[in-house]
This record gives sequence, C-alpha cells and structure tokens, in this order.
Amino acid sequence: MVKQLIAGVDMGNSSTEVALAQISDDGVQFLSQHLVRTSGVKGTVDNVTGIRIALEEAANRAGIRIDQIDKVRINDAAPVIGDLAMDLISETIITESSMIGHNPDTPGGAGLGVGLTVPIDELFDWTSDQDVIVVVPGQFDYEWVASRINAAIEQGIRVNGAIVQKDDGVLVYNRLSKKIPIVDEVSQIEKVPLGKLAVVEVALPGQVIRMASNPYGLATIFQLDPDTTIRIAPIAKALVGNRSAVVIRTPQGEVAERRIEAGKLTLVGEKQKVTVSVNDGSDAIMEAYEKIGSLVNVVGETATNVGGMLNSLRQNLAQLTQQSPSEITIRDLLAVDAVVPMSVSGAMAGELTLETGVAFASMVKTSRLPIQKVADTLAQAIGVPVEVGGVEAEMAIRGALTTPGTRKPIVILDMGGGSTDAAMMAENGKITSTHLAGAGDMVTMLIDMELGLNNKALAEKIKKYPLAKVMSMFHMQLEDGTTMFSDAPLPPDTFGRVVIREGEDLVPLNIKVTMEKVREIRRTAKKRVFVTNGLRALRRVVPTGNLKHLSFVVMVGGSALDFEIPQMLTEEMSKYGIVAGFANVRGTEGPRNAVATGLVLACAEEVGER
Amino acid sequence: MVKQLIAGVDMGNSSTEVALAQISDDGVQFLSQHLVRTSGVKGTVDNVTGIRIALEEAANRAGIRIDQIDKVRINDAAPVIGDLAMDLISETIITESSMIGHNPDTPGGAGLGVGLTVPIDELFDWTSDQDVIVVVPGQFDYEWVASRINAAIEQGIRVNGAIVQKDDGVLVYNRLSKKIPIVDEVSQIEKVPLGKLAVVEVALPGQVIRMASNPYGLATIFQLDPDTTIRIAPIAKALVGNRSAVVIRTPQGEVAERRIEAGKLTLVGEKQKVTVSVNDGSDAIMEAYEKIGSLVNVVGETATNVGGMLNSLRQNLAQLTQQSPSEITIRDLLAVDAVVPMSVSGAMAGELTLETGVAFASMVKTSRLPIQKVADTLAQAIGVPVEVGGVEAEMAIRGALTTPGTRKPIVILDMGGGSTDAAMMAENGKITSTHLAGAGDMVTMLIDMELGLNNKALAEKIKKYPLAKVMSMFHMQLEDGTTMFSDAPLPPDTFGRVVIREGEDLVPLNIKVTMEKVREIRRTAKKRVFVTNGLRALRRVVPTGNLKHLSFVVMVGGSALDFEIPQMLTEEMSKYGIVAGFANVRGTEGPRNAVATGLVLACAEEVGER
Amino acid sequence: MNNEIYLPIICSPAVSLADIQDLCAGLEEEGVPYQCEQMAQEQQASEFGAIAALKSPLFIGIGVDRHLNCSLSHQNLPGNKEYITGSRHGLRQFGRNCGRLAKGLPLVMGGIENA
Amino acid sequence: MNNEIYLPIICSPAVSLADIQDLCAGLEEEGVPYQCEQMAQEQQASEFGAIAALKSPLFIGIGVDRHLNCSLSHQNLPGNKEYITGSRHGLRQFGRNCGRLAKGLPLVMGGIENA
Ligand SMILES: Nc1ncnc2c1ncn2[C@@H]1O[C@H](COP(=O)(O)OP(=O)(O)O)[C@@H](O)[C@H]1O
Ligand SMILES: Nc1ncnc2c1ncn2[C@@H]1O[C@H](COP(=O)(O)OP(=O)(O)O)[C@@H](O)[C@H]1O
Ligand SMILES: [Mg+2]
Ligand SMILES: [Mg+2]
Repeated sequence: MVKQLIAGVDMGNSSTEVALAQISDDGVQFLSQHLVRTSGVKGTVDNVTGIRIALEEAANRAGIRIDQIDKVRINDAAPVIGDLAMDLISETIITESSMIGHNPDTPGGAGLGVGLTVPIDELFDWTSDQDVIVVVPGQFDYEWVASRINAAIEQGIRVNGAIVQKDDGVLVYNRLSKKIPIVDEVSQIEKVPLGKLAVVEVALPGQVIRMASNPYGLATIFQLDPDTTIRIAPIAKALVGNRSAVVIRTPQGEVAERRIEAGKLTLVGEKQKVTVSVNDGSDAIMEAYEKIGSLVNVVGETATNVGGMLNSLRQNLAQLTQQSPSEITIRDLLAVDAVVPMSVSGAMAGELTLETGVAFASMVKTSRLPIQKVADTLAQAIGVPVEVGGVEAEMAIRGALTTPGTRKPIVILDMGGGSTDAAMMAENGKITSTHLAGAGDMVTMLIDMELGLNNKALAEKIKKYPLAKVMSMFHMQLEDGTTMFSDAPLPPDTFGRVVIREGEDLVPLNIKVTMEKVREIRRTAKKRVFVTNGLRALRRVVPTGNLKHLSFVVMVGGSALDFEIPQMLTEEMSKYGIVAGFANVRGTEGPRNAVATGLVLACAEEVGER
Repeated sequence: MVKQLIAGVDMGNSSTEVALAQISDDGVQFLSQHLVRTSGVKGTVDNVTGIRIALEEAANRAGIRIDQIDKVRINDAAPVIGDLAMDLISETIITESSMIGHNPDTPGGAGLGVGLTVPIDELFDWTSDQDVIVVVPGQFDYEWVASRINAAIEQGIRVNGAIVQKDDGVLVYNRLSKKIPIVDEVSQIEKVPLGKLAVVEVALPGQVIRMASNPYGLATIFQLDPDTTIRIAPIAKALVGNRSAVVIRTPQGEVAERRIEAGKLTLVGEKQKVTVSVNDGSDAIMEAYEKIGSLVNVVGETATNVGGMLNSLRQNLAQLTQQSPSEITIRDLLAVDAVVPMSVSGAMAGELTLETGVAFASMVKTSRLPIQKVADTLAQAIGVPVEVGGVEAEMAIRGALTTPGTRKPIVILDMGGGSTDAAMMAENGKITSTHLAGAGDMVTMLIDMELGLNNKALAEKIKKYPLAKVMSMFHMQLEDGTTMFSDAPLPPDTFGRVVIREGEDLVPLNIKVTMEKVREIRRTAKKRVFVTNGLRALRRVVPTGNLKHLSFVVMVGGSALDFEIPQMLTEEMSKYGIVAGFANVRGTEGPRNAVATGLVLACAEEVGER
Repeated sequence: MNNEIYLPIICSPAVSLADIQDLCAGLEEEGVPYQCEQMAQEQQASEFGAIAALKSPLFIGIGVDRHLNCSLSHQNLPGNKEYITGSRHGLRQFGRNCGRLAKGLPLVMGGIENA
Repeated sequence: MNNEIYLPIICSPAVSLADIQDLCAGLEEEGVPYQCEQMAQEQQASEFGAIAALKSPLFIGIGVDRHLNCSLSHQNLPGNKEYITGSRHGLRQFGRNCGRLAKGLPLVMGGIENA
C-alpha cells in the first residue's frame, strides 16, 4: 500500500498557499493548509523564504516535521505581471482671483450682498454712497471688526457683506447691528483684489446658493452684457452645489476647466491598430479595444502624459522581470474613469474640485519564469524532492471543482491582486485560459484616488471592512442604518467621523465625505473592475462567446474573500442564467487554496495510475 | 400721448400667469404680476375663473380696478397635452415557499443553523440525532418557547436555529442556554413547510449574510448536485445584501425572476417604422426613436401591457380634448427606466424586491384649442376687450430676453409640469420651436414610484424641498451634513425618520429608506427627465444640430424654480460651452412670467408703431 | 457602575413587575437594558417619567402609574411634559418604542398617542 | 427656562471671564450657546468638567482650572474622566471642538490631547 505525504504550493503575486495531504489506497486525505505573503517577485528564488515558512506552518498544523513530506509540487506560475497607473484629463484653473467658492463650516448669516471690496482698515476712507464688501485680514480681532462695521453703517456706508480670513464669520455676524452675509476661512485673503465689485452669497443651513451659481444671476448682479456673461459662466458652474461663495469681478478674472492633453494610445492588434485619445475617456478606449480583438501591444504618444506613463510602466516591469524595456509588450489593458478631488490652482481658500481622469491596469507577458530554479533552491533548502508540475489554470479548475454543486463545463475566475485570471474547462476536459489586467489592487487604487487619501494601506482597509459613522460619544450608525451602542466612550479622533470597522478597531477617516459617499465609491470601484473583468473574461474563454451557454462560474483568489465582490458577480451573472458564487474548495476552504489543492489532486492521480 | 393699461395672460397646463403694465411714450412700466393654478383643462372656457382671479389680484396689487385695464391679451396656447404611464417588466415569484429573505429589525443572535423544520410543540417527538430548525407560531409565549428549546437541547435534540412569527427573536435568544440564530417577524409562518431541510443565517449588525447568498454555499449546506444547484441559484441571488435569511429546501421550491411580457412598441416615423420591445428598456426605446427621427405616432402591441397602457392614454386624452381616440396621435415619447419596490408574490414575511420597469411620458398634439372662445367669455366676464395674440414660443422668448446678460441667438426651455417646450430665436429673429413629453409631473411620478409611496402629493413635496433626518428629540441632520438643533422637541412621528423640510414644517416619510437614497432618487429622477429633455430639445431647435454653435440657454417655467434642476442643466450644458441658467425675467421675476411679459411687450410695440 | 447604559422605569407602588412584563419585553427585544424601581408614593405617570428621565444615562425615562398608564420623558423636556404615552393595552409596543427612542430609530405606529 | 439648550462652563475662582474669552469665542463661532459659572472652591479641571456635565442639557460640560487647563466631560463618563482636554495655549480651538462635540461634528485636530 502506497502512503505518501504530498504538499502542493501555489505561488501568486500576493500570496503563497500550501496544501498538505496524505495519499493512500483509501484516497486523498487533506491534513492542513496555510497562506503567507509572497516573498519577492513571483517566480524568483526570493519566493523560497515564503514557501518554506508556509510549508513549516502547514506541517506543524498536521503534526509532522517538514522533512517527513515525501514530495512538494509547485505550480508552473503563469508568466504575467500587472501594473497600475492613473492619468488626469481635466484641470480647473482660476486666473486673477475671480472667485472663492469654498464651503466653510460656519459662515455668518445668510443672503446676498454686493459691493466694492474694501479692506476693513480703509472702510472710512470711502464715500458713503457706495455699496461695500468689507475684506478682513486675520490680524484683526472680531470684536474690533464688528464694532468698526457697525460704526461705518451708522455713518451711512453701505456694508453689504464681508470676506474674512479667520474662522470668525459667526462671531462677527452676532455682533452686527445690520445683518450681512459673511464668508470666512478665506486663507489666502491677500489675493482678494481690492476696489472691485464683488458678491457674497450665503445660503441657509442645508441649502445651496442660487444666484452666484446661475450665469444670469451673476449677469443681473454685475449688470453684464451677453459677451461678459459668456466669459463669467464657468464661475457659475463651478459654484453649483456650494453653500457659500464670493465672486469678484476683475477684468481678466476667469475660471476655466482645461482639458489636459493627456495624449493618445495606440492599441496594436493582430491585424489592425486603433488610436484613441485618452481624453475621450475609458469607454472609448475599451470600445476601441473590443474592435481590434486580441491585443499585441499598446503604445503611448511620445511626450504626452500617457506616453510617459506607459514608458515608466515598461521600465518598472523590465526591472522586475530582468528583461529589456523594448521586450515588454502589453497584452491586456483595463481603463476605468475616475473622479479625483484636486485642489484648484489659483484658489484662495484651498478649494477642491473634482477632476476627471482615467485609471489603467495593464498586463504584461514576461518570458517564462525560472520556476525550475525556484524548485531546485527549495529542494535544497528543505531536503525534500520538489517538482514543478501542472499548468496553473488546470490546477485551479481541479481545485475549484471540489466545491459542492459544481461540474464541467465550468469557468473559474481567479480574482487576485494584480490580475483576474479565467479558465474554462469544457465538457471534454479541454481548457482555455486568459489573463486580464485589473483586480484587487486596482480597486484599492481607485478608492485611494477617488477619496483623495494618498494612503494605500487605508484604502485597502476601506476595501475590506464595513463602515460606520460615529454619531455621539457612545453610539455609531452602521452602513445598514443599525445603531450600535458602546459602554466605553468612542475615541475622540473618531467622533463625528466615518470609521472603518476593522474587527473591534475603529479607524477614522479624516476626510469631509459622508459614509454613503465612501460606500458608493467603494462599491463602484469594485463593480468597475470585477464586474467588467468578469464579463470580459467569460467572453474570452467561452468558445461560442455566448454567455448563455454556460452554467457554472466559480470565484477563487483573495478578492473572492471580499464581502461584496462575489455577490455583485452573482447578481450580474444571474442575468445570463449563470450560477456564480465564490468557491468552497473541498467543501471547507472557501475561495482559498484552489491551486494548491489542485496540485495535490493531480499528484494523487498520478500516484494512483502507477 | 398714449397711456394704456395692458395685461398679458399666459394659460399653461398647470399655472395661469398675469403681467400688468402701463404703456406710455416713456415706454413700458410693469406694475404687478400674479400666478394662480389653471382652472380646468388648458384652452377651455373653464380657464376663465382662474384668469379672472389672477387679473383681479394683479390689479389689486397695482392699486387699480380690473375695469380700468384697457386691454387684455392672452396667449395662443400651444395645442399639446402630455400624459404619464408606467409599465413593469420584471416580477419575482416564490413557489412552494422555498425562502424567506426578509430583514427584521431585531433578529436574534448571529451565525448559521441547518436542520429539519419542526414546530415547537412537536419538538419532543423527534429523534435526538436529527438537526432541527424550530418553527414558532405566534400563539406561543417567548418564555415558554425558550424553556422548551432549552429542555430539548438538554435532551440532546440538536436545535440549530429558529423561525419565529412574532417580533420575539431577541427575547427568545436571551433566554437560551445554547445560542442559535433566530429570524423573527415571519408573518405568514403557516406557509413554512414542515419536516424539510432549512438553513437560518443571521449576520452581525451592519453586515450581510454570506453563505445563503452564495449558490455554492447553499450547495454545501444542502449537499446539492450541480443540477439542483442551478435551480436553487436564483434564491442565492435574491438574498444578496440581506442581514438575515431562511432557505427551506422543498422539491419544487423556486424563486424566479420572471420577465413580464410587457409587449412591443411601434414607433411610426415619417419614412420608417421601428418596433422595439419594452423589455429591452428605455435606452433601447430612445435609441430606436432617434433612428426614425421625427415621430408621427406610437402604437402598442394589442393585448399586452403596453398596448393597454397606450389605449387608456388615448382614451384619457380624447376625453380631455373632446376628440375621438383614433384622432389622437402621439408626437413625442420619453421613456425612463425605473426601479420600483414591489412585494414578492408568494412571500411569507411581506418581503419587497426591486423590480424594473419603464416609465413613459407622451405628448399629443390636439386640434387647435378654442382660445378665441375663452377670450370672448373672459371679455364678457370682466368687461374689458380681450385679444388673442402671439405664438406662445415667441412670447416666451421675448419675455426671457429681458433677462440680463442674454441676446439672440437664444434658446429658451420652458420647463412646465406636463411638457418641456423649447424655442430658438436665431440671429435674424426666426423662431423654431418644439414640444417634448416629460417635465415636472414625470419627476414627481418617478419619485412616487421608486420610493413606493403611492402618494403624489408627498412625492411633489420630496421634489420641491430639501430633506433632513431627525437624529434625536432635539436635533436633526440636514442633507449637507449640517446639524440643526431645536429648542422644542421634534414631534414623535418624525423621530428617527427622514423628513421633508417644507419651510418650518417637517413632513415625515414612513418608509425604510435612508436620506441619501431618497436624495439620490430625487436627483436621478430630475436628471433623467430634464437633462435628457434639455439635450433632446436643443438638438431639435438648433439648426445645425451642433450644440457648440449656441451660446445662451435660458430656463423658464415652474420647474425652473426647482432648487437643483437649473443647476444640473448649467453643469451639463457647460460641457458644450453653453451658458445656461434660469431666467431672471425683467431682472426681477426669476424664471416666472416670461410669456405674460412677452405678451405685454409685443402689445406695447404695436401701440408704439401705430 | 457609573457608566452603565440603561433606561430607568419608575412605577407606582401599586404596580408589580409582572404587570409591566410586556413593557420590559418590548425594551429587551430592541436590545435596550432597563432598570425598574418602585416609588413609595402614588404619582402620575408623567411625574414618574420625569423623575426617571432625570436619573437616566440615556436622558429618557419611563413612568408607570397604578392604572398602567405609561409616559416617556426626556431630561430636556420642561416640567412633566411627556414625549410619548402608552396604556395597559399597548405595553409591548410602548416598550418597543421606548427602546427605539433610545436607539434613534423611528417609532412603530398604530396605537401610540402623542402627548 | 428649563428646556434651554446650552453648554455649561464651570471655572476656578481664580479665572475671570476675560481669561476664557477665546474658549467662548470658539463655542460661539460654532453656534453653540454656553453659560459660565464660577465655583467658590479650587478644584481640578476634570472635577469642574464633571460637575458641568451633570447639569448640562447637552450632557457634556466644560471645566477650567486656575491655570486655564480645560476639560470636557460627559454625564456617562465614570468618575471625573475627561473626553478631551485643552490648555491656555489652545483655548479657541478647544472651545471650537467642544462646540463640535455638541453638534456631532468631527473635531479639528492639531493641538488636542486626548484624555
Ligand atoms: N478579506 C479580503 N477581502 C477583500 N479583498 C481581499 C481580502 N483578502 C485579500 N484580498 C485581496 O486579494 C488580493 C490578493 O489576492 P491573492 O489571491 O492573494 O493574490 P495573488 O493571486 O495575486 O497571489 C489583494 O488585492 C487583496 O486586497
Ligand atoms: N418651487 C418649485 N420647485 C420645483 N418645481 C416646481 C416649483 N414650483 C412649481 N414646480 C413644478 O412646476 C411644474 C408646473 O410648471 P408650470 O410652468 O406652472 O406649468 P405649465 O407651464 O404647464 O403651466 C409642476 O411640475 C410643479 O411641480
Ligand atoms: Mg466660521
Ligand atoms: Mg425581533
């Protein structure tokens, strides 16, 4: 009777997984499994450190020593590597300080005031038949400011509004005898042009301004002719949705939304090329891609943003895979539109606007990975025979088929960090596979950019855990509206904020965004990457290209652990009558360990055949 | 020197507006204006009552008597009438009670339990080596239920979960010695099949279930073969996003999302016809429409939903306009997708699902309206000469051009209740106009349906006023996140609810929807109707069809008073370099009174020419 | 413990725990802890409620009179003003609504009399 | 008035209104009403804060000691535990944050010491 201890090892870009089993005449009995972060770039000898730790832990759990293992089999990892980049295609620029449209938390009063901009210390130098908007730099005290405005009004100077540098809007307002709207927290007040006609508008709490955000409102206020109205219109547009605003009329003052020349992409197919401008957005790019069918390479226009982007990508990947940059060809591309908060150039109060951009994931085929070298090094390190065996896609399917309720024909979606890999096993056992750019890391990048975090680790947490909003010292509201009490006071740095519920820990987000907005960004990012890629993958691997001929789709990989991605695909694919869900490898492991399990099963079969 | 008192009267579908002015050698001096609800159907003598009241009030405000007016001019109202309808295209049906996926507020415990469904009073009749899910009808007291379950567990009966009719989940849970997940508030518990294998899953607060919403999770639990997994997959899909669920395995049990045969529409153009299935959704319908160019009529497939819908529409309009139904031809159509909460047929706990549907606005040209008759009756009633004069579109443009910052070429969008009317005046004064189906009333209908209110008046309020959420007895959160305190306690019926802030009044919404969701539905409805129609209108009236050749778009009408619709158009149209905003008629009236003002101005011109 | 979260219920001397069992069940189902206390003197439900509110870590409190009329008060409500009231016929729902008030959830309607 | 909303500030006998003007300005800018009261006996800021919280219709209160150390407490916090603290060098921001606590808004960071 043969009785062997066999370990399967799956090296991925992010994770290394191990399955340990005993093979005997009674069949295969799995003893343990383990997962560690992949050490180094996939397919290099750096991986050995990680594999060894994983094997040791698995052996440990099975109650054996690593040198008791009879054979280790590692997967012939697919020679693909992904990378990410982002390109802005719009930019908002203010020239000549013609507006401030920011939203201080506590402006003063409400209403509309029009007049010439006058510094508070020159208020009495003005003739009394002028309408005035008073400009208050930070060095002045609110008591003094208020009394001075009151005195000026007493003298008949028509003060109709105020622009204040410090957060003093309400304080000044409360001390005025005649009530005027006040916009405060204008940090760069020295940029406010003086002696110019200006309007200050503040809306009631919970409402938005109506006059300054309407071009004809501005035309009425400033008595503009039609030509000037055309020039000032982008200001009105930029103010849509604000609670408060200041607009100052200067001869050259302008707000422009500039399209950045992001450059053109040339998608090189097997038979044809298509060139598309990045400015046209992701839909246009993906449509062009669809037209040319399979991709041979992507080239960016030189001396443009996208050109530079693709160059640095090639450089990166060349370094990683130790090839020359010219050998690197992009074999798949996923473009996704993103809306990114950016600070307005030329602004006076740190205003942000939402600019549009395109995010790219790209996928490069490298020359064959030196897996044999990894195997040899590993064998030496642990003193156990190591063999390279089994195409990754085939092993993944084998492992996934241990999920209850599945059978051939089947498609697996391996949703990892850098790529989404798909493989189909037909009725007759024939396997087709494909590798797509864009997976978990792209979701993380999109969340990071769209929330303006500049913090990958935080974005990764937002991706993985549910949100809440801390409503008081002792309770918070969860994503679904449920209230949750706390006996101990919630930490001050979480108070009033959106927090990530990482188990018992609360990680606060220091951004001015509602919980619902964060949730929406998180979910849209997941949809844009994984629903898109799920469908792209199916169209590639299903022989007829017609999704209705398919019954089973099984998701594996790290991103199949996500608390909502698999459900999004379940919903989407049900439209085509496809049963889709995350795997439950061996009925117990969930979406993890498919390839490692497949390796063991393949090995067992061979042993059995002998 | 001529000195005349002239009144312009604009009869709309919803509102009747009046402008009163004195014409002299010095020009036109507007004295007053007024607006009333239109009495009766536009263009019928029923209107006279309303017009008279409006004239009286305007005269009153100007300090004159109505019989001092020298001349009344009423507009030659456009002979168009709109109507609305809605058609569902999907429906969820449960057969044989195979699932309950509802979300009680207070389920008990958390986790997953599997077993045969057994009534609580037969619990001890079961052999002890069975896994059991206990079914608890409403007549049993929670104390008794808990003690019985405890006793059963003591005896070795494996009770793994409970399905409870009353809202007793937490009460029972708190009294159990072994903790199990409990789904409660299952109102129709008598429909739960007994002696069948069932799973009860409850997620932690703020989280969603993962096993019952994954087809392979259900396959693992019920040990299903692939074919059965295919049949049970729609159940998993239907449970996506729930916090708790019960799935019971019965031989015929099934949840199906049925496509209702909504029928086909035939769009008849001048040269060609296109037939499109309502099931294909609004985009397909509007694309088909675009292909055929201008519409001569729309016909619905007989004996289908949409056929019936178009028939009753014709009936309605025939009655309104006193024509025969066969004379009624649909000259414009706006289709919009809508997601509507509906109760699941065959459900056990009053579950709702979101079904898809298509909403239609349609526009009918009637024969010329009997305006002269209205004029004659009015003249008799008030003893002042009344003349019919001026095409509505021309008058509207004239009035709108009194907005500061505007000039020819200009487009006005008259955004009313039943229709969106557009007119362009070219450089040379030539006017092109068009009437489009879909305006304010369609927005109200969409809000009503998508929130499942069945209350038009409430939906109209949601459209017009901002929202808040009452967070405690003494404070609420406004749409923009601002907190607002109240000295007096907020009424109990608003507590914890989303409310409409109609001035000082708070109108509570008795639905389980977040403030953000209501806001999103409101804003999307506005966008789908008015942004779509704005662009459709421009393409029709701009001679080249190229929007970039246009500079000024001015919005008038009731829906231009909306607190966000004009800003949406300002934003959208700025993409084409168009200056768009709501009118400020005469620099003071905002988007109201354009036609009435235009009528007075036209009249004054004629007087001057004489 | 000083920082424990609970909702105080203050009852008439004529009321037994069994009488208000349904009220307590409503609170328990909503997951809101409570503590009952009996007064020596007869008073009105609203007066009991106001006393309960004053000592409540949740700022609201329940009063129950001898007829099982119930009253919920808040510390910030002047005098003995009640926010919601209940009677012997709707104890479970009144308790449930008190729990929902503590949690910031909308009340379940039908049978609630606004004070 | 019994139902007025305000935030109590309880100060050391050594502190004058002028000393805490900045603190008050922070509260006023946030639109939160306050009332100041001076104690006869010297105590710690956290003790003053706990007293202020107990009488506060907003359930939070501010204490200020003779050195202008400030403390914000909540009725539900055990003993004299503080939620946030401030010093003479950040009175305006401390006041602002107290106002934001009353309104449920996130605190402005920089210079806040968590207690
Ligand atoms: N619990 C989780 N929820 C969501 N995403 C996860 C979770 N765990 C891992 N991931 C994501 O899975 C990706 C890595 O998947 P993995 O299968 O380990 O990668 P690879 O196949 O490239 O080795 C990362 O993007 C990571 O963020
Ligand atoms: N303040 C407002 N905000 C939003 N919509 C409004 C407002 N006032 C009126 N409306 C909408 O305007 C529409 C009626 O517009 P109106 O110009 O009076 O119609 P018509 O031109 O058909 O007479 C209705 O749909 C109504 O809901
Ligand atoms: Mg301020
Ligand atoms: Mg319950």
